[in-house]
Amino acid sequence: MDVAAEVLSNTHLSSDYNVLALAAPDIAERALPGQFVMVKTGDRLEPLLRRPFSVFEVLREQGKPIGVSLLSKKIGPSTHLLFDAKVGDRVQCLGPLGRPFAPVVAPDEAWMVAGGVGLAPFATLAETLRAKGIQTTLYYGARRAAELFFLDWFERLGVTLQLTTEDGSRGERGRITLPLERSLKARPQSAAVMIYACGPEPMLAAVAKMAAAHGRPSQVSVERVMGCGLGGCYSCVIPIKTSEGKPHHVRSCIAGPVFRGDEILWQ
Amino acid sequence: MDVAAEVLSNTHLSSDYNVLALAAPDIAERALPGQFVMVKTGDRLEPLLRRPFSVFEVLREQGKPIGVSLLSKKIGPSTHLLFDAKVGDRVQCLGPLGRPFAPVVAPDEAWMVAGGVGLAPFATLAETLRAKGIQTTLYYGARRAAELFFLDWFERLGVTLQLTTEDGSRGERGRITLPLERSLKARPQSAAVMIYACGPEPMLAAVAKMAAAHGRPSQVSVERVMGCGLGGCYSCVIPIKTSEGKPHHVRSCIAGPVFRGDEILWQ
Amino acid sequence: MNLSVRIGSLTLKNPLIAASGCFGYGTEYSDVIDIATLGGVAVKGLFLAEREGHPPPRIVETPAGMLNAIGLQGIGVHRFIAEKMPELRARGAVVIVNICGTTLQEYVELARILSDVEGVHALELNISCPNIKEGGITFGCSVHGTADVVSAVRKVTKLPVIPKLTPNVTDITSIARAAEEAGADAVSLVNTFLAMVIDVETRRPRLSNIVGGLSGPAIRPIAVRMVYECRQTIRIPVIGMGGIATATDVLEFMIAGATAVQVGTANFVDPLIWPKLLSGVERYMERHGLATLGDLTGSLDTSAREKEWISS
Amino acid sequence: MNLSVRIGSLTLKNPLIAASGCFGYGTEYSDVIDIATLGGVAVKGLFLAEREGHPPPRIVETPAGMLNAIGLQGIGVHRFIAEKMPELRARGAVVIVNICGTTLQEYVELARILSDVEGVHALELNISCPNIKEGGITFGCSVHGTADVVSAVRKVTKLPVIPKLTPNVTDITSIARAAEEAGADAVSLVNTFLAMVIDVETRRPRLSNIVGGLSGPAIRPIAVRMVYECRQTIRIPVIGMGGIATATDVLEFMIAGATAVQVGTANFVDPLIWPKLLSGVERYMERHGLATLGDLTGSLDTSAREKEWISS
Ligand SMILES: Cc1cc2nc3c(=O)[nH]c(=O)nc-3n(C[C@H](O)[C@H](O)[C@H](O)COP(=O)(O)OP(=O)(O)OC[C@H]3O[C@@H](n4cnc5c(N)ncnc54)[C@H](O)[C@@H]3O)c2cc1C
Ligand SMILES: Cc1cc2nc3c(=O)[nH]c(=O)nc-3n(C[C@H](O)[C@H](O)[C@H](O)COP(=O)(O)OP(=O)(O)OC[C@H]3O[C@@H](n4cnc5c(N)ncnc54)[C@H](O)[C@@H]3O)c2cc1C
Ligand SMILES: Cc1cc2nc3c(=O)[nH]c(=O)nc-3n(C[C@H](O)[C@H](O)[C@H](O)COP(=O)(O)O)c2cc1C
Ligand SMILES: Cc1cc2nc3c(=O)[nH]c(=O)nc-3n(C[C@H](O)[C@H](O)[C@H](O)COP(=O)(O)O)c2cc1C
Ligand code: FES
Ligand code: FES
Repeated sequence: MDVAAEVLSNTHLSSDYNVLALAAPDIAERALPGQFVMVKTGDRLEPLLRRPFSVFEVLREQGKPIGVSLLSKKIGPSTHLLFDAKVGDRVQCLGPLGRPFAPVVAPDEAWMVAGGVGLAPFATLAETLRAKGIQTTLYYGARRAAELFFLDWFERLGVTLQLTTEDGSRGERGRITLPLERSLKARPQSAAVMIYACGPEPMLAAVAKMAAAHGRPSQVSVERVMGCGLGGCYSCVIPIKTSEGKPHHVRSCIAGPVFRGDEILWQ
Repeated sequence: MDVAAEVLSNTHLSSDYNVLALAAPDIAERALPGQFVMVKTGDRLEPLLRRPFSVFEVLREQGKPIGVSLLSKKIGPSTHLLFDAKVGDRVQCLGPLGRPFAPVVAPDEAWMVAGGVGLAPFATLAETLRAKGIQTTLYYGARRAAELFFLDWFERLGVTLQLTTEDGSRGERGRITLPLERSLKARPQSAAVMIYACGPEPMLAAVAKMAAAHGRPSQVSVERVMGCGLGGCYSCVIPIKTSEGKPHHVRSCIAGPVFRGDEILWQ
Repeated sequence: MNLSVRIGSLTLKNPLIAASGCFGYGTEYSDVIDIATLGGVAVKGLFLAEREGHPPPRIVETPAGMLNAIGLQGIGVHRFIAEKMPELRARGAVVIVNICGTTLQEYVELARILSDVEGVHALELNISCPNIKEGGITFGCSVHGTADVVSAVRKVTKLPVIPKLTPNVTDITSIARAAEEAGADAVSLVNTFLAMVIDVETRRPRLSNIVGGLSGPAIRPIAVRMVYECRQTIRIPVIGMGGIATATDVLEFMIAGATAVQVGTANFVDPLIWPKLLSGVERYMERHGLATLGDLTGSLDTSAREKEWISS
Repeated sequence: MNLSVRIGSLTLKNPLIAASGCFGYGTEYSDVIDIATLGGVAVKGLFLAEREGHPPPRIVETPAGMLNAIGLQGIGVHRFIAEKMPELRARGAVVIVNICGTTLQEYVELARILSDVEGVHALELNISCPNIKEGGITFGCSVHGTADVVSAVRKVTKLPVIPKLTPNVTDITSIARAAEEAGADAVSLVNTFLAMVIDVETRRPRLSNIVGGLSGPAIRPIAVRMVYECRQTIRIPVIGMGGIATATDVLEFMIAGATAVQVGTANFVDPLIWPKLLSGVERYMERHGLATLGDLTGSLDTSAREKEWISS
């Protein structure tokens, strides 16, 4: 599904974060939490390749899906163009793609661990989980208070927040793995919990290992440089543990981006 | 003089012609009729190179020069960007460059021959000539009536118009060399006239030869693909007649773009 | 309109072939487009055995291009035949298998195995992968190496044999001629240009493999020149590629001398590019009153250019 | 900050050199910038005699690059010395003369003549111009040809001798090594890639010469790889070029192994680029606490890359 999606709005959250609302009913209708779209900004040769972006929100009008939004952080040419996009511009979106998060069933709890722009897939996941009445907590770490976004939105949804910032300007100072580890220690083994994580890979590795150490399952959404998003180029591979021990490279665009935390051979 | 000139206005004259007004006081102050600027549209790699554009108008506010305008015809990436430029955008302009037209002195007459977008250098030349009270005629040919621009403006300036269109929708049907030749034939040798020409090269060749045949001097502004506009790349050369007979390639960006019609060895 | 072209004994319904390594095994794209509408599908380079390839990062974008060092990760020829060919057959794809060997024997072995497989239409010999030492590049960079591989494979298969040439050589025409004389049915060119990108902040290569292969529009003018040179030198068909992203680019390669073309990088940018390229070529043929693509291939007019009235 | 670099006996105040053919004879730019602030000025390729070069069109833009076939139009060495050197001397430019010959003798003759000219700081041997047959490319494409030209010129001059290598070869390191062994003080690379562009509507080449040389950002990743390879192979300085358009690009070439760099195409896009490149390099040096450019050249770290917390 490749759509020349019209920009409905472009909200700047900070000097480098923005939320881009795109008209794409067909993608909106099919998108599941954790899936992504391959985005081509502009019809020029730079940037040449598409870039993967999680579906942040599914936009609805009188209940029916009309589009999706992207939460983008400026780091290079594509994200600059997304940041500068104007209402009415068109952005080419291919998707939804990839393996989504698998929601848990009550009474299991859900803990979502987000690092920076890794928040993106958790808005739709939270909606799905809360709709099923699942106890949901968001562990959310960023560089500073000004980069913790949509806190009220998650709270209104009934999501419990656990915040950290690297500079201590909001929530606990340090990385998000601190409060997560405390909670894991505190929680009785009898009470089941699924840990979802998205963010920089070292964070994902830490979370996955921590979850495993406490006997908890985890699902992590990995970020690999993707050339095609469809399984065609083999650029996006991640090493998976195998029975024979030696790692096996799987394409994170089609086998992922969501993996079981204990599947991945973390470097 | 390289200026990041702000777009003051962008007037679309047709589906492919536009006039772009640019804030560039220093260029405006120094620009002479027939000179050009090297324009870089956008900070991307495509288009990579600058493109040459004649100074169309020198813009003034209470008499003092504030900028220049370009008359552009859409044929490729740069002219597309110029056509789509928005007020407030910046366009990099290097100039003014090149050898200008040499104005005649009364009582000599001036006949300006323009083909299509070749009209560009004649607005400023006409102003200069009329200011010196010189009898000025504009021979102006285009594809169709809708592509004959600024006729009233030239008339208000006191310029006599001789128009042709290839489809006969305005003025005489055919090429501009038809009325020009008639006038040349009609004019008594005693009455001096300088012929200025700008347009496609085959037209320039025809005009130059016609002028020579009737013993009239001519000045033509040639259009060569230019890589630098400063004499650095030797891409813009045009063959000039030499005493030894064998042609010599001169750089039209610094030795031109204006040449004596009889200097050039027309292919 | 008839857009079919002949490559040796093989007739393609149109000249558009998915480039090897840029279209997975073909099956990855069967939900996106009808792969039977392509002239052919050159599947990802196959060795006899499975390979894990290079560690990531494996690609990086460059000005109007991209660098890759996948390292020919793949499932090996046996799993390919067992797991992919059935679907490719069922979907009616014209399968061109891109084979890679570390030894001459391996190419021969692969050719033998694939010759008996229903639905395999041609063999493209990858003697030009720049980013693994064993990837046959040692063969592809020399006239003798190329001749050896081609004639050895030629002996064991009736399938069209299409060596894929590397552009990283002083004189590609001598390699092309060697391939022709050794019995190749066609040559395909170009593979990628050996290149590298450095992250100046970390002072590390952007690819784990340090160097990789450059593809995309950036290389197109060099690839077009090589196709043109080969067209002047050999009689067998040239399959051209390197930076094709529009129908105009397809036409440029064909006018330079290509009988068919492959599209790689641009398929990543737009997996739905195929019908767009095809209709663009059709419109051009109509506009220029050309009956067959044969009238287009190699039709470059190198006589002195007369001037046009460009700005009127 | 000290940004000086040494090329043989020559010390440049900074590593930024205007690339030959992209800066006229230097004098064309003396109104635009202070040419004495450049590390050096490689003037347009000179033959003994005057040349008219190829008929226009001589350039065409390509994706992230340009093609040129100027054909080495020039005023010849004698007029250059008489008409250009006085101003270049007066302005304090560090002049590197790019010389081209059709025969070995012509290179020697040019070297002899220029060795006695005050203000000529080095000789760059153009044995790599792709778009004229006689342009020394015949020398530059072979190990022996390169060795012959370099050693012949070496014998007749005390000036630093800098052969300029073509990228249109299978193994540039063997050519670089031959140059070093023949007594070159440095090598500069790369010259342009032989390429072509076709106007599909007219089916004619876009250049009157049919083929031309590709330059600009498009070729940068290939050029960087070649600089890196040569750095691994030879001991003499490498002067790197090919698509440099920003300070980051300058740094990329130096980290790959360049002692100095040349900028060609980008000077057309922005003739005021020089101070921008210089300050960019200075800021980088400060940020990374580097004292001299020597600490930068060849500092590529090829050890395994650890992951960064990229999106946080
Ligand atoms: C499945 C998936 C979902 C994603 N969702 C989002 C999202 O919702 N919001 C968002 O802002 N970003 C997201 N990303 C990351 C996003 O794809 C990159 O930020 C984007 O490609 C940057 O493109 P650019 O042209 O701006 O910068 P580039 O120049 O392409 O990249 C800038 C720098 O970041 C590095 N980089 C680029 N992409 C990645 C990557 N995927 N992983 C690690 N390093 C990378 C590059 O190597 C380069 O050093 C996602 C990535 C994946 C794989
Ligand atoms: C001194 C001078 C003054 C000019 N003044 C004007 C002006 O006032 N208004 C205006 O619209 N145009 C003017 N031109 C022409 C203008 O430079 C081209 O239209 C422009 O470069 C096209 O750029 P592009 O990127 O839009 O198209 P490109 O893709 O660069 O060009 C499109 C096609 O036109 C051809 N072409 C490009 N430039 C030229 C040229 N200069 N001569 C002949 N063929 C060319 C190309 O080869 C190509 O086939 C002038 C040219 C010169 C040399
Ligand atoms: C990611 C990637 C993987 C590739 N893998 C192969 C391969 O396995 N075998 C092969 O012969 N060529 C391979 N190539 C080269 C392409 O088939 C093609 O020759 C090259 O990319 C130039 O075409 P393009 O510019 O259209 O991409 C690969 C190219 C890319 C970008
Ligand atoms: C218009 C033009 C003319 C050139 N003329 C010469 C020349 O006379 N001698 C030479 O050695 N290289 C010449 N070159 C090659 C450049 O010096 C340089 O090697 C090449 O352009 C790559 O650098 P760039 O990408 O920064 O332009 C020329 C390049 C261009 C674009
Ligand atoms: S991004 Fe191409 S295979 Fe995953
Ligand atoms: S445009 Fe470069 S020399 Fe004239």
